Amino acid sequence: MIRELSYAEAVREALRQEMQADERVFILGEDIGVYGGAFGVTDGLLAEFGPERIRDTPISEAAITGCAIGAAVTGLRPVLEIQFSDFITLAMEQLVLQAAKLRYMFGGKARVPMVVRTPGGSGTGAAAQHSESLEAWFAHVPGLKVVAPSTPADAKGLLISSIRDDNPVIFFEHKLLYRTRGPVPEETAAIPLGLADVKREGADATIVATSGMVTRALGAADRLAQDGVSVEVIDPRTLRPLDTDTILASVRKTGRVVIVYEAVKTLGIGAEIAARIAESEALYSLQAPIVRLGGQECPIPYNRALERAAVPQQEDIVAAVRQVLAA
Amino acid sequence: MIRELSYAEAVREALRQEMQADERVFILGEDIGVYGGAFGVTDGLLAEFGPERIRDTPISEAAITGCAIGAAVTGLRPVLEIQFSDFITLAMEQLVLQAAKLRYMFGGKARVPMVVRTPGGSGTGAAAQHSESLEAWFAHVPGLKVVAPSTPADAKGLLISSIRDDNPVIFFEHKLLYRTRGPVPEETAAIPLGLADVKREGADATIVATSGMVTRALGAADRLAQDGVSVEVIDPRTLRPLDTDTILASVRKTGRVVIVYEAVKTLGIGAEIAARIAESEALYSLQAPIVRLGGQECPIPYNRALERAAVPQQEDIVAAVRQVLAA
Amino acid sequence: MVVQGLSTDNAVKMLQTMHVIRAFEERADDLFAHGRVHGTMHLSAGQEAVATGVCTALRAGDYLLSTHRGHGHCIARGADVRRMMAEFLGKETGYCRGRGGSMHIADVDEGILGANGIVAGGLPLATGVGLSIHMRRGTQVCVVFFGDGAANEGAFHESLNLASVWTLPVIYVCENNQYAMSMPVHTSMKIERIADRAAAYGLPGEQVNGMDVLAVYDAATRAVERARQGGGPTLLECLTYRYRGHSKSDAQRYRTREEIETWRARDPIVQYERRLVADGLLSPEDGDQFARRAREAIDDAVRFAESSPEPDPATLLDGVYA
Amino acid sequence: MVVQGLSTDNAVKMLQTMHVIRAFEERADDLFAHGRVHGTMHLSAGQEAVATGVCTALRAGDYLLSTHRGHGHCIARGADVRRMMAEFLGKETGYCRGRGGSMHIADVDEGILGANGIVAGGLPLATGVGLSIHMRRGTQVCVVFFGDGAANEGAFHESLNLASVWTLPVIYVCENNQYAMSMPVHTSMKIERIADRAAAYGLPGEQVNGMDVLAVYDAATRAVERARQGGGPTLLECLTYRYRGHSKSDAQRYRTREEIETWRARDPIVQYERRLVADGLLSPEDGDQFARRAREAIDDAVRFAESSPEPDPATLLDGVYA
Ligand SMILES: Cc1ncc(C[n+]2csc(CCOP(=O)(O)OP(=O)(O)O)c2C)c(N)n1
Ligand SMILES: Cc1ncc(C[n+]2csc(CCOP(=O)(O)OP(=O)(O)O)c2C)c(N)n1
Ligand SMILES: [Mg+2]
Ligand SMILES: [Mg+2]
Repeated sequence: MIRELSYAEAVREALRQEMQADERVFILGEDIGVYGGAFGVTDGLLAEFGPERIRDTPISEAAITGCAIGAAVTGLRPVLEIQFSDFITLAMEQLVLQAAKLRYMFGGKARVPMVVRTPGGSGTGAAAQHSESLEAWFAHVPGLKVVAPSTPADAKGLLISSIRDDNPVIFFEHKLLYRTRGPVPEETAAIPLGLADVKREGADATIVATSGMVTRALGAADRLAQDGVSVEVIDPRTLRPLDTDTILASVRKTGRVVIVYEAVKTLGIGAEIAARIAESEALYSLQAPIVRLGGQECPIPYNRALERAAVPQQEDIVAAVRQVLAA
Repeated sequence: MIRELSYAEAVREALRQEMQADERVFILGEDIGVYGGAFGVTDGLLAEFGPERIRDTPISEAAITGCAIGAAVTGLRPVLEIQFSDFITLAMEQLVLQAAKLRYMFGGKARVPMVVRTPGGSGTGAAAQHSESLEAWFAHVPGLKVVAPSTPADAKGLLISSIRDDNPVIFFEHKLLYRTRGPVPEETAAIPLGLADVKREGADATIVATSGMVTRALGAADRLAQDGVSVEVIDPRTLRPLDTDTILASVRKTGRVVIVYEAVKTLGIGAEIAARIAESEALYSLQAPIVRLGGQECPIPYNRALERAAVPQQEDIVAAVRQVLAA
Repeated sequence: MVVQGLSTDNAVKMLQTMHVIRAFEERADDLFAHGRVHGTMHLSAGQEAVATGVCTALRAGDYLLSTHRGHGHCIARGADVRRMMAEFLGKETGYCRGRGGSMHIADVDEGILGANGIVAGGLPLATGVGLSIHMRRGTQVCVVFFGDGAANEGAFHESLNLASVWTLPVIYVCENNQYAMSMPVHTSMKIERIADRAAAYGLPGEQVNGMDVLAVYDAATRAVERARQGGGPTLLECLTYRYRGHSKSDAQRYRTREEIETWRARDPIVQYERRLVADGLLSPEDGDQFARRAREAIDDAVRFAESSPEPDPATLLDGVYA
Repeated sequence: MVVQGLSTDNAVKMLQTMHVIRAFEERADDLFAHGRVHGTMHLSAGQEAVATGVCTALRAGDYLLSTHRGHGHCIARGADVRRMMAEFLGKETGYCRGRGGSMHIADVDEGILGANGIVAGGLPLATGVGLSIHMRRGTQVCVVFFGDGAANEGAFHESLNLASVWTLPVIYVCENNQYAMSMPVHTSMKIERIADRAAAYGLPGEQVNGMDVLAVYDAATRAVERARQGGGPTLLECLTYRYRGHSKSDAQRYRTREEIETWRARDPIVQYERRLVADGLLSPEDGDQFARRAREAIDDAVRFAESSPEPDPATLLDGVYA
């Protein structure tokens, strides 16, 4: 039987194996060395690879992002850790105006093989400036790829692909997932970017869920199964490019859709998913209006009960599926 | 008859009148003084109000944004000009983690009455780093308001409301609109934020268009009228909060929708508009899949023909309306 | 009067304040260890002299912006420890109605414009507060605290430059506690004194012993005075040390026990207490009593916080917009 | 040999290069005035000595990052004026296949990693290039140009600090042309010499006369040598002046005609030509001939560009992803 790893361990294993296999790969970021990263993801890598390739940086998010880009353009394959995804707000110019556009602006010339790994999401009581889910911003930017794994196996396989990709990839990890465990292959099996995964097959309704919401969606599906409702759960895994086909196929089958994501509802990834359904022929299969469950229209509050109320919970998903079934 | 102003003049008149009426209002930004702003919008204001209230800044987008926030929190009403909306990427942390969230994080205490005026859009041959349409990012952020006027009258009336609003407002002007002319009331008539405007009534199809696309949509409607097609054109004007009711009412009436925006199609404002239709009862009125016309999935290229091909043109809109009518 | 301009009252009050800060931080640690806190925290034990010395140099109406490690700043500026503790525990009676937590404590009415979760995030805001005072021809000043790590952020550079060219009444107080999380300050920059960065903006910079509350008070008073008189901003670097780990979980593999002990031997509270006793302003028993009273005040604050109501989830959307 | 290490060939070539830059800029202006350009441009006439002096100090394999005002940098680094002109006119034969235009000319294969439309946007990238050289134990160096205005961006601060702590082979060349668009440098910062900012990062800073190509060459050579030997980064400030407006439309209300004339009297090309003649390296006729040949080369470039095909709109999405 396949051994189990935590999500954090799976990320670390991908990093380690890619670094062993390709000396161009290196990691930079704040407190990733002796500290092992704010969430312990890079723990032990300093000892194995030394301070040149596990490179602690001063607190300078814009410049360290630029460092990754400059290194990537000249032949290395940096993996940058941004300690909390909120802090990526300090590197938007470098990521969006430089990394994403260099190749295009130069007439298709440069390559920017870099990965930005960064933990997103709420649930740890870290409040409004440490709990953002910003993936939709990046999914809006041509030139970038955006990945958001929900399981340890996906984390490993998708990170391997991201590191091997010749484009800038923003790789969103989720704080609440770091300690979740699951089977992870030992070998370096890449999972291709751009492919959604059907996490559970079902016939009555489709839930499209991302990142931390996938577990809750599966929990909701279990709960609904007790009442004889068969729910299909799809995890896009890559948000740019988005695997529309897999989603539409499921919609055509079930005719009922709930989209669940943690980011603020308005213009979160669910907006795009709903729009792609509504502009396709799958529209004709819909038996009920689409339901989007996104984060509430507020910053993430500190208090635990408020924080919980700010993002979709399993019971909200159950209720939403009942709603689309009732229509 | 009401006198005509250009869009740039309308913006300037709103600034001047609000500065005359309220001494707490001041402007800061790069080259807004003796230069008059990169697009000439603040021309003449230095002479009238002096260098304290028309405050030229060094090139430090993050800090000047922070300056606006700090001044707003302590009782002033700053209007910040960011020279090209692309450069707002350097101020995301201050705008999104500070301005948008301060009040909430402080338990509903501080007020942040500030406006960020900034020109967006392509069409001037300024290439990929000076042609972004980034409004969707901000419309994703609770705590901010987002405005994007398409006519001189809207520019004036909405800017007045934005300056009087006690929240941070991101006010997107469009470079190609600056020289367009239209009737503008002389008095300081505020147009409330959050209200869409039906720019043209029609019965057969609805076009929802924003900013620079409104003119093209109206042009398309004219063209289609020659063939007896009656098109309704709706300009949301405010993107956060978004006036969903006006849009849904039109959809219920026409059953056919084209959404036109210049920003990259994926996760541009049209994604949210399509999603709101698809999750409402208006879904049942749809006679055809929604068509979104957004910017192509690429950075804005320099060459004029490529640049034109990168964003929706009037003929694309005409074709899209024909498509929803044919379905 | 132990230094120029310091009243005996204030001299004694500074010691009391430092005790309250220490007691708050120790109790916070304790509450955390007992699983009573959902969230994170950054403790300032060891750094009390900086907060206390600087804030004693301020007067009513002045503004203050703080950091993620901000409990001490707020206490020294006169914040109510009950409402602070309630905020720490996420209660409706907290300064932010439980919305902000440790990293966002603010008392807007009293000019405490918030702790800040973003390293260097407060510097641009403070610069704007300075601009606002300047434009209103006010006589207030604005103090902003930040760490040694923050001095490598672009926001530091842009803010100090702006404050300099506009001659704004802002005092930029760098708490150089030797580390940014795990990174030693000498690894994060190749200069000896952060205060020297002031020269890059044409403004005065001064480095002081941040374990000596009188030295801090003295330097801060001069900087505040200069700012109030229209002399513009100052960069004040205070050399200090944090006793605890960076935040809730920190194995502290980046420093040695000996190093910690060396700094603890220079404890700002112990040192200052000795000094006051030596100067005859205090009896040795007074010091113990201050410590006890401080702990009692914190006990009371915890009782208040724990007996306070939780926010009602129905109010989730309160305060997003004005 | 007019300065240490400069061959006669290179001494003469520098003059030719400056003539080509001047001719390019004048023709660009002209094309623009005649409505032949859709887009914007930033001309570097007056600043030729900086680009030329710095780039002459480089060797094959070295990297260069440029700015919005980048034509001169590319020409001095050996870029083909035909492909540059084609890019300026948005043609398929341009360096960027017409996708980039004036602000994004790049020759990645030759280490010209692009002009940059973002003020100070190239500094973090250059720092990364330096890191890459450093990690690969390379002997190349990286030069990045930026303006006086750019020195107030956070990216300047963060980049120089990083390059310093990691001892990276990067030469940060500040072209202080006295203005950032309309803002005079003494209004944007309260220090006399931008080079002095180097001290904030513990690295060498030097200010040179940017109208004197030999002075620039000399200082750049020393900085390049230091970087190549593992001595780390340098901040090199070159005092210079742009003759034209900031970009396509600029009423230049922020400066006087007299000021422009004063600087023009120190024209880098005229001065250097005199010097070479005085040193006997050149006859007075040679200079005129260089100017004429430069104009001819640009004529040829314009012909090439104008006769080149437009990009095919069907290729719009080419090159978004690798
Ligand atoms: C922009 C940003 N980057 C990183 C962090 C994570 N972080 C929080 S505190 C800290 C260390 C800050 O060091 P310093 O400025 O010296 O303050 P200290 O913690 O020592 O008081 C880090 C890296 C953050 N909160 N914000
Ligand atoms: C981040 C950013 N802010 C503003 C601008 C607009 N802008 C372009 S060039 C320029 C002036 C730059 O001044 P300086 O750095 O001195 O270079 P110079 O133009 O004098 O060569 C400005 C404000 C920009 N391109 N990028
Ligand atoms: Mg520190
Ligand atoms: Mg300049």
